Amino acid sequence: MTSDTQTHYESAAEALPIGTPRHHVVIFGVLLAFLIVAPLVLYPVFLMKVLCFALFASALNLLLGFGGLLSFGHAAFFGSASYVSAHAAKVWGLTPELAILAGTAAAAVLGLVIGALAIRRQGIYFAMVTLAFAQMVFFFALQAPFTGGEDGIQAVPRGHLFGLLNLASDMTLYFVVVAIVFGGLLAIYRIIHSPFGQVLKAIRDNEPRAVSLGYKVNRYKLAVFVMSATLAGLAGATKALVFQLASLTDVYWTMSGEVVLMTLIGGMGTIFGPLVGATVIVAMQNYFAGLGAWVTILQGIIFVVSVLLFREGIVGVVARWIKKPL
Amino acid sequence: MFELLGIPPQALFGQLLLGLINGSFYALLSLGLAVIFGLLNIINFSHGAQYMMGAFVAWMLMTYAGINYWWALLLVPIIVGASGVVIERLMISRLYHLDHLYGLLLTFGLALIIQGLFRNRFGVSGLPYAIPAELTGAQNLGFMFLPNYRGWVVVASVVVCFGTWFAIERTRLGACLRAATENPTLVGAFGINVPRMITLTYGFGVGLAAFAGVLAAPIYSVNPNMGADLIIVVFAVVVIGGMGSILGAIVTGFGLGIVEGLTKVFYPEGSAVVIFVIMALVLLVKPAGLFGRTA
Amino acid sequence: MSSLANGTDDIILSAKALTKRFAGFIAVNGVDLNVRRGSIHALIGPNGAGKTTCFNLLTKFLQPTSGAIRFNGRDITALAPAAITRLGIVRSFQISAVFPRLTVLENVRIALQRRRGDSFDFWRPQRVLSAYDEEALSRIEEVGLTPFANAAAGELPYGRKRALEIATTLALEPEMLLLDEPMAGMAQEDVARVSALIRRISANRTILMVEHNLSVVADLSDRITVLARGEVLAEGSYGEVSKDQRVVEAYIGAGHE
Amino acid sequence: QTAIKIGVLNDRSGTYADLSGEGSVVAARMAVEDFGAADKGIDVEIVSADHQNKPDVASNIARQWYDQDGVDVIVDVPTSSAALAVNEINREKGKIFLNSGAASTDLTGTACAPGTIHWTYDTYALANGTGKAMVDAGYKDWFFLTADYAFGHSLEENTTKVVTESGGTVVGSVRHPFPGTDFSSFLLQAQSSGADVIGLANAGGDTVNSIKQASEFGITQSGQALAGLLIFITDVHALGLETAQGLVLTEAFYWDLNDDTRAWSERFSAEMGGSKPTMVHAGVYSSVLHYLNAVEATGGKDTEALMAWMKENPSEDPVMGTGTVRADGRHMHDMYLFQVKTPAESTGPWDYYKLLATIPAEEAFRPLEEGGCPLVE
Amino acid sequence: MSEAMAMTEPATAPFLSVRDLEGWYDESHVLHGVDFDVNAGEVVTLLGRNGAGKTTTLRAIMGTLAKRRGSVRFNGRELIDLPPRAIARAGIAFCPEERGIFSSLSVEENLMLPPTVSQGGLSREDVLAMFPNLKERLSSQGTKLSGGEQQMLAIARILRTGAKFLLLDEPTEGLAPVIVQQIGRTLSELKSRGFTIVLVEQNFRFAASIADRHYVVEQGRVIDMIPNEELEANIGKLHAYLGV
Ligand SMILES: Nc1ncnc2c1ncn2[C@@H]1O[C@H](COP(=O)(O)OP(=O)(O)OP(=O)(O)O)[C@@H](O)[C@H]1O
Ligand SMILES: Nc1ncnc2c1ncn2[C@@H]1O[C@H](COP(=O)(O)OP(=O)(O)OP(=O)(O)O)[C@@H](O)[C@H]1O
Ligand SMILES: [Mg+2]
Ligand SMILES: [Mg+2]
Repeated sequence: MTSDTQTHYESAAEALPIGTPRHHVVIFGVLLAFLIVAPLVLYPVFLMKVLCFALFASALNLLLGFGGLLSFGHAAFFGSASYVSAHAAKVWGLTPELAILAGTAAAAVLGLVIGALAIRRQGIYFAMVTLAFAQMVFFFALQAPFTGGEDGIQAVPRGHLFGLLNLASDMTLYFVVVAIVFGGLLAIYRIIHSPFGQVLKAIRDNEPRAVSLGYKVNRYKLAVFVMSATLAGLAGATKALVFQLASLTDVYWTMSGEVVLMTLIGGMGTIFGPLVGATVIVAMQNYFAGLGAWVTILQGIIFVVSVLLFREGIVGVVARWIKKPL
Repeated sequence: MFELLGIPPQALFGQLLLGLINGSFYALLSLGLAVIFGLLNIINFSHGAQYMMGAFVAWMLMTYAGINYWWALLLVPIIVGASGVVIERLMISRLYHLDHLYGLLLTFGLALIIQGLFRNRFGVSGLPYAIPAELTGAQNLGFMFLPNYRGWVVVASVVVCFGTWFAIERTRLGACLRAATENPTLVGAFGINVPRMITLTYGFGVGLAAFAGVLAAPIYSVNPNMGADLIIVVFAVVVIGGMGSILGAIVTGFGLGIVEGLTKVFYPEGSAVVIFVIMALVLLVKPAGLFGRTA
Repeated sequence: MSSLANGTDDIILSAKALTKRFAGFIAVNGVDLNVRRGSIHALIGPNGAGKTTCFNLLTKFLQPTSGAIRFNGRDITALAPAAITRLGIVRSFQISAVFPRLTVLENVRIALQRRRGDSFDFWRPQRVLSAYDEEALSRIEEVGLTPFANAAAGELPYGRKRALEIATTLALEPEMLLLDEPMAGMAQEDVARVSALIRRISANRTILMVEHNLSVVADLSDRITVLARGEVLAEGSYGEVSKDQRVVEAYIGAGHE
Repeated sequence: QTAIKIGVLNDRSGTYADLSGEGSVVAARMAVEDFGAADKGIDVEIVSADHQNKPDVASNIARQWYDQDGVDVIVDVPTSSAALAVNEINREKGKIFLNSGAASTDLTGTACAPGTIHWTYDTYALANGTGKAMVDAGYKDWFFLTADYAFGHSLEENTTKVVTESGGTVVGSVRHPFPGTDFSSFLLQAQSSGADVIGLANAGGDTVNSIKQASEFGITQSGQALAGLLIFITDVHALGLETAQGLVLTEAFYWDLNDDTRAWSERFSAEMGGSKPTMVHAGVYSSVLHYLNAVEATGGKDTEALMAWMKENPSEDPVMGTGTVRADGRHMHDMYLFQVKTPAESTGPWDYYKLLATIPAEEAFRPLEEGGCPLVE
Repeated sequence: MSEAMAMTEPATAPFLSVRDLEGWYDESHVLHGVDFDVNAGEVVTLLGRNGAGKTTTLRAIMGTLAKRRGSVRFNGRELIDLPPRAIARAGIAFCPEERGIFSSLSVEENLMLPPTVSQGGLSREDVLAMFPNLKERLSSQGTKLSGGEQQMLAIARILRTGAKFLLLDEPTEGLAPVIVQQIGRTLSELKSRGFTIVLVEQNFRFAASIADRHYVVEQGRVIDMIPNEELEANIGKLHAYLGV
């Protein structure tokens, strides 16, 4: 340790004005470039699905990886936003951007209510409480008059962005989705690397110490819970427009489990992990769809293997190799 | 005829009794979860899948080996419990030094695997399992027609719940278990094999789930999804009762069965959510649950 | 108890009849404690005497069963832990309390952030925090951790973690510091360094500390309260209490004379 | 040389896997064989996928099939929500959708689409057949056990209408959570209502469990009848005759109707490990055959031309007999009212039904003007 | 040389021999190489200030300290890599500083909890005769006992097991003098019954009354050994060690 002293200091001096690490900028740039050319090669609807789930998983990761809170009921926010935006677009005839906004706002409000109750407990209790609340939301979605029961809300019009740009074409919609999701990811990146994010990390690391420094930790936890719910809602609302459908799948507890799986195999608490995780899982579901129940089994196996052997997730492992945070 | 809240009293008794029967399943399942949580500090998400395995193994014993219900009631918990022992040894035991959340995630994955395998092999339309001949028929209780088998479910569940409670609260083995939940290191330093005890406890908890599965086989269709939805409700029961409390699990299980039964009469649409609503209320007032100790 | 006559206006923190009852067990029983402004006050006593519990009560990590706590003349018995900190009482923990995955610099900055009140700004880049670097580095310098400013706190050796903890605590500029066994687990050379540090920072602060290392206690403290089985056994200067027969028996160890 | 790609989209692992699933693929393949596609220079490929009874999965697959994989026609699609989702994609992409598996009348009602044909059955036909027949048989007072979601509600509504129109009354109903496991409480309420018949406005596992528990609580033995409003032969098979006996139900097909159906079912069984085809399988066969005839006749894959041909010409096959396709996409054919045999009456496995009545097509299905299909105006 | 040592003369190696024992709590290094021996039938104390590492030494011997290194030979057998239960089965019993009375167990259950590891342990009746206070409280909840009674219970329950080698961590801590005297008598009686005892004590006046030898622990090392008979002569040195 003492022999490292000097090097520590020098790198310290160099890195003192903390900014965005250069390799993060590079990765975001490459990602954006990839997203721009990708639809030429890959099926844009598939890409949009990956993007929506990447945002959803990143939102969960904000809470789990950076807030240290495992929500097992995040489908509640994803799903309710998807219902609200579908309803707004179809029944109220709102333009897509307003419909998405409405869905996102609904998720935020729901996040505030559930969060206020759930953060009273920690650890597994928290997980179970969020799960149970999500189940209440599920029953609501099943029975509420406007959700269409198990049919869901179908034939949602994609509409015209700002009343102008027709989104019926997959390509046009694709770039709108890229803009939304990329914006969402940047927002998460900013939250993580903000003064608030620093406090969050501190609370996750050592909650009693944060309290002893005078932080009202519950407010921070609630804030990050609401942010995470809101972003999950943004993902759900966008997904509803892409697939023109809001359905019970979006609010069911397996969806909550799936998004945890994405985060886990990508790498909890890494910035790019959830993207990778979402890509892997969505691709798997897409290309192995013919295997029927084997998809579930495969997911289960991935869950078990990652818990037992790869707790750091794919990106976590890579980050360890290259010795840089990702 | 006088009525109670708009329902004839006989009908109400009938409904209370039915609630108690459902409560029997909640109690057995939440008891298993509470036992496992108490000693391993693991939320056993695969509990529902193991309940389903119980029903399936009973069906398989019957179909492939001609083993009847009564033997199944004895053998199935042992067989499924043994699978639990293997799971604990191979997987769960590697997680004790980690955050408890990993236990939840691992057992969640296991639940997916188990359910998927059974779905692949048996489909989901459900398999028939006949009520044992000794228990067919019903008793006319005046206010209702009680199938003998349902009566037996209540009796069996009360006996097993009480037996488990007795074994844990009143025997030497139970004393070791309780001591190990308080201070496993010291219990180990007395020469007791705590890891083996933990393994067997997991096996026992899983066995309880399987037992409930065998009890359920003749009345609900034997189906790979039978545990998946039930387990979420049982989680809520456990949260309401107070995690890890044996008595809490039993009392809350039966109690909520009755509450749910009454909801089915007065507001059937709400019967699926009533438990979650109660859970939210309980959490507001007593975050540690009705019987839980505040950490 | 002659020192009490010095006038109560000098008392920064006082506890009256402080009692904490756990299910069927009284951990702290009617403790009266008066800490004079600007002093280093030590709380000693056998294991399980209730020292840590007292700390928890004073900082409201535990709610007293009965009794009153006053700080600067104000009754703080009903306040929440975070509010206590905001009033200027900051504690350290018996088990080391740093944020292990943050760097040393970030650890200290977390404390500064709280004081400056921008910790809810989730829309601003982290870069704004570099405004604190100068002050943070000077705190780090004070405890001799400058070479480690960018190392993850979790990787520091034990003694340095304690030093970091003190630096973080000091960054809050507390009026009063509560240190729970600051020397526990420290190597001998660290003990000397941290002792010197405590003496240095005590210049314009009040310090209440729990410590088992009697030579440190003897060296640093102006006044000592001895707890035993939840009650105050004796109080006075080191010279006074170390001669108190009950203290010798209960704590320092009998067998001599 | 025309190349056709048929997508069989259904439940391959869930509740409806037995009544649709692989059997529908087999039925489609049999249709291709019987049509003699190879001899006629039409190259037919069949693909299949599992929609897990989820509308989102179904719409995803449909979209991808049309966009990427060059599928021309989607067949089967049980589960109303999934069928409606595919219907929308189909409308958007201007392709053909031959539904056999789903129940919702919306497919030929408010949601009807130019390229969609609803082939085999729907809730109206089932409710109508069973409801009317039961009332006519003297079961006048009804109590409904309804799954508490859109499908259950509409099934109850349809049946209520038929029952009251035929002179019966509805004395009550109770809505149970969906999916449910324990129905005893609701059954007890039904019992104490004193109704003659309990209408099961639910589906799949819920129906199976309700029937099982009704028998356990002695409800059928005590004289109340059960009417299954959506029940398939595979459900009866799972329940066993002991439990299911006496149940009255409506279907579009039964393997033991005539020599043709027996012969076809024999071939089907040979490929499916002995299980008999359901009406959904029959519908898939019949609809694919009609489609291929249209392809041959029009000589191309143009959706409009194909649809026009299919609606103009009657369908004709040994399995479902003759039928016509109505302007709203409803395939019109006779329906049958069956009663489940007692164990004593049955001669062996799959010998489950006795025919009570044949319901003529015009009576079985909802009149064109009542559906509110925008295509019709 | 004491009688006890004379008795074990034929055995060449000491009963327990600790060499280079190191131990950690997480990353903090607490034991830095502890060396000492205990002969059969002896009572040996570990003296030292608070935090010197006495408790940790006992934990390391017992195997309940997760991270440890060095050598602990007992009765000719190396224990350092064994789990606590195997060490207990080898015949070492441990009475922890915090007593470890289980609150969810009754006094009786607490007493009967440790399993028998070898023949020749005291019977339940012997134990209750030795601690008459416990006899009246058998059905109360363990932690409802007074501090002194809890300490008696903690000692009592390891006497039943048949282990003849006892590790007692501050058995007199926080106890009233009368009880301390009683425990002193109990320990003497145990010694006369052939038990070997390692005693951690703050109170060396008490220790002097029963021990054969004293080891002084400081900063995670044994820095000195003082035979009991030379205690008076070395009292000044000892005071310096203990900082009094
Ligand atoms: N949460 C609690 N519930 C029950 N008893 C408790 C609790 N916390 C502490 N105690 C008990 O209160 C007594 C005092 O504990 P405390 O931690 O204050 O001692 P201490 O003087 O700080 O000791 P040490 O020097 O070992 O740190 C102990 O007997 C302890 O077991
Ligand atoms: N659980 C623990 N985690 C971290 N450090 C610990 C722990 N227990 C003890 N320590 C530290 O290890 C060192 C040795 O402690 P130990 O308990 O062995 O001392 P001791 O000689 O028994 O003292 P005492 O007279 O207070 O009982 C002390 O510095 C103590 O603070
Ligand atoms: Mg303490
Ligand atoms: Mg000690």
